[in-house]
Amino acid sequence: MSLKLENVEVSIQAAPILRGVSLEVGTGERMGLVGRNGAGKTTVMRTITGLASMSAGKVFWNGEDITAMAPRDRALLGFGYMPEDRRLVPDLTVEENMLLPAWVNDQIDGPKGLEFVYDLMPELTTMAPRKALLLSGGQQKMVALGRALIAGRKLLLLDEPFEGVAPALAKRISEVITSLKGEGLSVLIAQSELSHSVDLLQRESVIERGEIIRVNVIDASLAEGA
Amino acid sequence: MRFNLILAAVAAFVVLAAGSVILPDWAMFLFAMALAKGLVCLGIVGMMRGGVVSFGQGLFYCIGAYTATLAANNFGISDIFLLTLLSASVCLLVGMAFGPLLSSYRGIFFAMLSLALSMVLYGSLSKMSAIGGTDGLNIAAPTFLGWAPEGRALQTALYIYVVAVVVIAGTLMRFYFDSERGLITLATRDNELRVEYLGASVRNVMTYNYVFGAVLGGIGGTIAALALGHVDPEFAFWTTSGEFVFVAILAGFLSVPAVFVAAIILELVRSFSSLYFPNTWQLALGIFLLVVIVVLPNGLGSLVNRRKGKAA
Amino acid sequence: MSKSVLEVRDVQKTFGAVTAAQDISVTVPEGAVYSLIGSNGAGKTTFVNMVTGYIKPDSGTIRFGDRNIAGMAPRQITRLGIHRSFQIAQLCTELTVEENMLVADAIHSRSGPSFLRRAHDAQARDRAMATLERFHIAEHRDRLIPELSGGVKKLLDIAMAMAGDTQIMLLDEPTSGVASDEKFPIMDLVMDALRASGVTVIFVEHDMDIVTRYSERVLAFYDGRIIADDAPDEVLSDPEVQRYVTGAPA
Amino acid sequence: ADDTFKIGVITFLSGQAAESFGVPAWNGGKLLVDMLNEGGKLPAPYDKMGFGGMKIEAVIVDEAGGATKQVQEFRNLVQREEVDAVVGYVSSGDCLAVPPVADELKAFTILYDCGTPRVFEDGSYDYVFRTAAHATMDNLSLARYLKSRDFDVPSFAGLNQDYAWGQDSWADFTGAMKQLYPDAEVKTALFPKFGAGQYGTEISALLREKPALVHSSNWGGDLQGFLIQATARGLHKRAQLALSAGDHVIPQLQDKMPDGIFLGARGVNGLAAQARGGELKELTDTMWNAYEAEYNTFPVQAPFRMWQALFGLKTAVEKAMADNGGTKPSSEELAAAMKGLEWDAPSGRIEMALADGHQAIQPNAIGTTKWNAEAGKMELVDIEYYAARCVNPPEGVKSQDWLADGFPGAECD
Amino acid sequence: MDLAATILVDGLIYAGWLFIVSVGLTLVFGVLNILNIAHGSLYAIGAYASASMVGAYFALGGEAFPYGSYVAMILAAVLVALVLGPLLERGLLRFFYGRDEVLNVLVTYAVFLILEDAMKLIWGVNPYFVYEPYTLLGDVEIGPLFYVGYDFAVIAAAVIVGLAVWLTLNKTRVGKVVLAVIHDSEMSQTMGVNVQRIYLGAFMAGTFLAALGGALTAPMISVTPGLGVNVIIVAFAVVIIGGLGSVPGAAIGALMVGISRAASVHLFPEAELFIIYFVMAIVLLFRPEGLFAKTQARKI
Ligand SMILES: Nc1ncnc2c1ncn2[C@@H]1O[C@H](COP(=O)(O)OP(=O)(O)OP(=O)(O)O)[C@@H](O)[C@H]1O
Ligand SMILES: Nc1ncnc2c1ncn2[C@@H]1O[C@H](COP(=O)(O)OP(=O)(O)OP(=O)(O)O)[C@@H](O)[C@H]1O
Ligand SMILES: [Mg+2]
Ligand SMILES: [Mg+2]
Repeated sequence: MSLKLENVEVSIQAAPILRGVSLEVGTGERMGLVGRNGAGKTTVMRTITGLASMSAGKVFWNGEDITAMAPRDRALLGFGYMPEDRRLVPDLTVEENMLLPAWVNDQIDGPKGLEFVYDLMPELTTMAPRKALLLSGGQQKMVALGRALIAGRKLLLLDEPFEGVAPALAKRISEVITSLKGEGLSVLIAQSELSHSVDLLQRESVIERGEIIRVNVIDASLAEGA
Repeated sequence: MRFNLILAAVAAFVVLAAGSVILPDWAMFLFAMALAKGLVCLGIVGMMRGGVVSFGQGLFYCIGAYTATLAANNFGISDIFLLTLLSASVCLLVGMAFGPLLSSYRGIFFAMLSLALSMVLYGSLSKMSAIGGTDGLNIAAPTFLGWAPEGRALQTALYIYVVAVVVIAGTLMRFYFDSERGLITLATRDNELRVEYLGASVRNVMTYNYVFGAVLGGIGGTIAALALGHVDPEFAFWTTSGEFVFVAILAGFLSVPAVFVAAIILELVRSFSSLYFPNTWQLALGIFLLVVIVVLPNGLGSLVNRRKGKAA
Repeated sequence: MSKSVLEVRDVQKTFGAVTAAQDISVTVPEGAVYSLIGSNGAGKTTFVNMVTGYIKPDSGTIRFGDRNIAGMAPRQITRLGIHRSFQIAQLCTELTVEENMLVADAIHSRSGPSFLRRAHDAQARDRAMATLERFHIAEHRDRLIPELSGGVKKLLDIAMAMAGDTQIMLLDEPTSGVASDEKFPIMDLVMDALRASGVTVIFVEHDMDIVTRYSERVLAFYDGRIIADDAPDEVLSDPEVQRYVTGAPA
Repeated sequence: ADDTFKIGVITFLSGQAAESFGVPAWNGGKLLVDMLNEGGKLPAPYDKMGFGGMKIEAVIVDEAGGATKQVQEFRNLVQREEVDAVVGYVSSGDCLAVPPVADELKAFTILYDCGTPRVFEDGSYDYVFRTAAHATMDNLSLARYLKSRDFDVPSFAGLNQDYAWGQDSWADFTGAMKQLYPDAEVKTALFPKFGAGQYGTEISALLREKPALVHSSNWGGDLQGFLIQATARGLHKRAQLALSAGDHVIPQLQDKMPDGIFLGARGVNGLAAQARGGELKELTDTMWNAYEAEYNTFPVQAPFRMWQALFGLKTAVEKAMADNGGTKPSSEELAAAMKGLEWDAPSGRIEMALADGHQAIQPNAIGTTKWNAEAGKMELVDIEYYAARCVNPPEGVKSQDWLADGFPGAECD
Repeated sequence: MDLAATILVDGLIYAGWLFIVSVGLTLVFGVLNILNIAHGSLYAIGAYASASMVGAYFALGGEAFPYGSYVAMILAAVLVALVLGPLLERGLLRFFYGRDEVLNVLVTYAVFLILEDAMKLIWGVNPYFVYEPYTLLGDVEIGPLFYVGYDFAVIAAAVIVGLAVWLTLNKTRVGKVVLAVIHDSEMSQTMGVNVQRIYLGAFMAGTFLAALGGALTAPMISVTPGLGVNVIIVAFAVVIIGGLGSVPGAAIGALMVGISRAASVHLFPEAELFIIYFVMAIVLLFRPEGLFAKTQARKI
């Protein structure tokens, strides 16, 4: 279950946004994508989901070239995407929002996913019947994460998942993501800050002005020792 | 900057006025009508900059036209300046009465409410047989400060008058669009919440634009009535208003001259297609429209006045 | 301490079954810097919204100076000198960054916005540029908003809120979405500017480093209530706060 | 060129009025133009080729789009296309808007169809003529028909389209009825929107009010829809229907049109003209047969009015040419020739008797519908013909005043 | 029968028709965010198609079983949806998704103009009649008044159509997926939704409903050019009154307009022309976004 980007280039209106980004996320690996504002993190995420139109480069999933694959078909491969700006369906309830991917994809077991998410974020249980449109910013973030967790059976793409989330909850979430490793799920997390648990990530790619400038290997044992 | 604008206005006047020498009679009339309608559309463009589109601008077009006609027929006023002033004042008052009410509506609701107002006027005029009902009224040719031209002289005088009004109104509106309040209008279109939280009144912005649109509509209506020599409730019918909206969108809200160019193009296309395709002129017009929309989705104005920023 | 500028008394707000504010009482002295922390959905933004007029409290009073501003329109409250920024940046999406600043500038220009004065007038542009430069976003000045990354939007939002004469500034999560190495410089910048003119500041924040560094006093929200209201160290060591908001200390 | 005479024709090619008026009128017109251009196809005095030997060329423009558009198109026709004469206008609004421009441009213009009396009662024009009688005669004839057939009218109601045509027709009809049936009670006056299509509510109102007679000046789709819905609900059995201008829906409705409806055709047009016989039989039959052969349906009122306009124009052109020595007449010469002119048309003798020779009067007829099952066609029975001066006001009298004063000077046989 | 009851019955009959005409408009707006001016033309095409189909049905010996003409009418509407739906949606409208609302109005206005003449080219200007289905269901006598059974069938059709659309949108997963697409088509794609199919489906459903409105009206009118023009504004008004995109809103809007119109015809015929605008203005005065306004997502 590995994801590979090869020399991806994206331009918007002739302005280069990504300039030859290469990136690999191994099976079960938790990879970080860090960089300053405007570095291109979100654009990398959108490239992987198929929303950004690439001008050059390739995207591989398990060795298969999915560069030309439509976003919808990528979703069916088991990609779960949590966008930076949440993007819930306001007229649906919290629960329906999270179930939506399961409705259109038979491979997803909706009820089981829900159970898992409620376990992880019990706050959502009480919100379940509320319409998504009135939730607070952080609450929406939780729902978007829950939705991505249900949809993403193979690859989780989380764009700034902790932004605006209270620290107590952020901690809990990163613990859970860490615990997912046994299930062969690959995770890519875009972040503009690094203050969260060092356990969370195994490696991180640093992006600057649309280029990956280096990849750090994070040694959890070192961190613990320090 | 200011200087450039005034220079451009003078140049526009000269170019347009030259039409009175070059253009054949039929074209001069067509241009005069198009420019008069363009004034109404300019008002819509002003509103468009604030994010609303009035589908009822026929209201003011019609009020202007009827005010002039009734004043001419009942009080014998024939001076074009007086008539224009009178209609503009009436429309100003009506605009100020409805403006505050409409200013809290947006999008399609604004469009439909303004349409309802103009349709009520249409309906009322249609029922008033005393002033011609649906058949309307005729209005005699205007005089110009006591001068009463006829034939080609009349056409020329009317044409020069429209051109002068258009250039003045266009210049003033350009001043407004470029002004601080003009920018706030654009901001309102994008994000009312932000504008309110900066401490400006969104309703105020909307009301001003509506009132300006009203006055321009009234002036356009007056000139159209005088040029045609005839008014009828159709001036307030939704298809008339729809045509104004059409021109406004065709022009886009970036450029003032584009509004008048669009108005002229529409008149020309319509006139020739109804002559050459008497049975399928609507089809021809529809195809023309689609082509324009596809080629110039931001309106004609985008040809000359691209918003900067895209290429940064 | 100096006299209070903002006095919130027994404010209640419910949305259907959700209680977003329950017996909220806060007194903010002039020139103070307060921060609001709390779990997600605790009612922080609701508090800001009520003070700035977006939401009318069900009951209770909000006094600014000697008038009750509860239920006044945002515009009126803004004109009184209470400004705010937004959790989700509120920008004019079809205008450039510079024009967004010009809008703020025009509305706050001393004689009120004019029908004739050019918005893009050289002086106004210089002022706008100066502000953008201070916020390190001048390089984006000719870009349209949708082209901006999240962080830049956030900064512009704050920059716009800071135009004009402010007495109280409410910042809703000013640093969320801002890259970590920018957070402190930005806060320094904002706070310096505000403190220099004696502005009272209330900011909502999830980053405890920011909270401890910049605020004099912290209000911790949970479930529509204020569960702690004290100096930062005190609040952050409160067990309830640790449990619901900050998480157990590492 | 001097060997062709170019006419601009304006009539409805789209919208509601296309089917009932515009298209059949120009179908008739085109037919006549072709016949004239060929020459010798018609009985004297119309046996000469074209207009005075000139070939007729027609430029046709759609009348849809409102008076504003028509004024512009008129200017285009005259100034850009340089037509020698304009023949057109079904809509009253257009007929009111165009004449001042025609005079301004000194363009000879024939209004061929529209009905409002206001054109020449409220204005006077040098270059504008109307070759059809105005609408007052339609409703007065209907009232006279009731009287002459001793039809009892204790009460009546109206259903008319909500625009000048419908409003004026109803005013004329009530005006005439006040004179002829002073005791008749006016029940309800309904004015459904033009093009409404749905008359359910109106029919309920009419059924509830129980008037003895229902008057309607509706035309086209509005009339057809009303008739279909009214007959389905039995209105025609509970009240006498009187349609002042309804003959043109016969070819389409056929047996769906109930028997016993009193029906006018705005002149001795269509079935009434065919049934009339007399001196004009040859001319009428020639046109009738040619039309039927070409279009597979019989001509209703609209082509008749187009014919009377074109025959009038031909007569005027030829008269002017006789006066000026045979050259193509100018607008002034045409106007002089047309003024007070009389000529024969399939619809009867047309006299430019009103408005100082600019407004025609013509005879009228009202009949009763009767389905002839054997022949499979609708017939008009019990037809009464009215002389032009019986149902049209005399020169110098406004039609509203004439009705209000009890038709002084009416010359009925 | 007393006046109130007559007004109610007349109002209901008119409302039933209005609702069928409007519900497709509201649906298309709700899903595609396009205010479809060409809806009126689709209505007219439905009427023409229905007239042709029913005509053909009887010409092919349908007399033996006249009720089959109802099937022919519905088939006509289906046919219109199958042909024009994909043509317009795939061929044109999809290029304008997410663009300015008014621009889309203009696009559909152009389509309206084109279709108006296209109809003339296909069916000519002569009217079509298919009165058979109108009288087939017999008379209904209510007090002293006769109604045509068909009128009540139209009410029934309106109820069925309304329930079907409402249930699909609100009680099925498909409906909820549609909601997601309406709100954010891009995000829906990344969750695996076949957005194109939803758009196409919604537009075809809207086309079908417009055509059905025309098809059901065809038997009681003469089908002539220009039929669609008047329908658009009325349908707009109903949809605005009810709140754009709301099916129950369209139903209540249709009822309000239907009944006030009937009341005006019976009591105060002079006002009939204004009544629809009057109702609309009153409703908008108190509810600026119509009766069932779309809930706005929280912005701050
Ligand atoms: N529609 C667009 N048009 C032009 N430029 C764009 C557009 N969208 C994004 N960009 C530019 O692309 C660059 C990368 O943006 P992106 O959103 O990927 O950054 P990011 O790393 O996610 O930043 P942040 O941490 O602030 O979210 C930015 O400089 C941004 O201005
Ligand atoms: N307009 C509204 N309608 C209904 N419920 C609302 C509304 N605004 C807020 N709420 C609810 O009130 C509660 C408090 O929301 P608020 O936005 O104040 O939270 P917050 O503390 O700012 O959270 P966050 O840190 O996630 O931004 C939440 O449960 C929210 O869903
Ligand atoms: Mg980002
Ligand atoms: Mg918040």
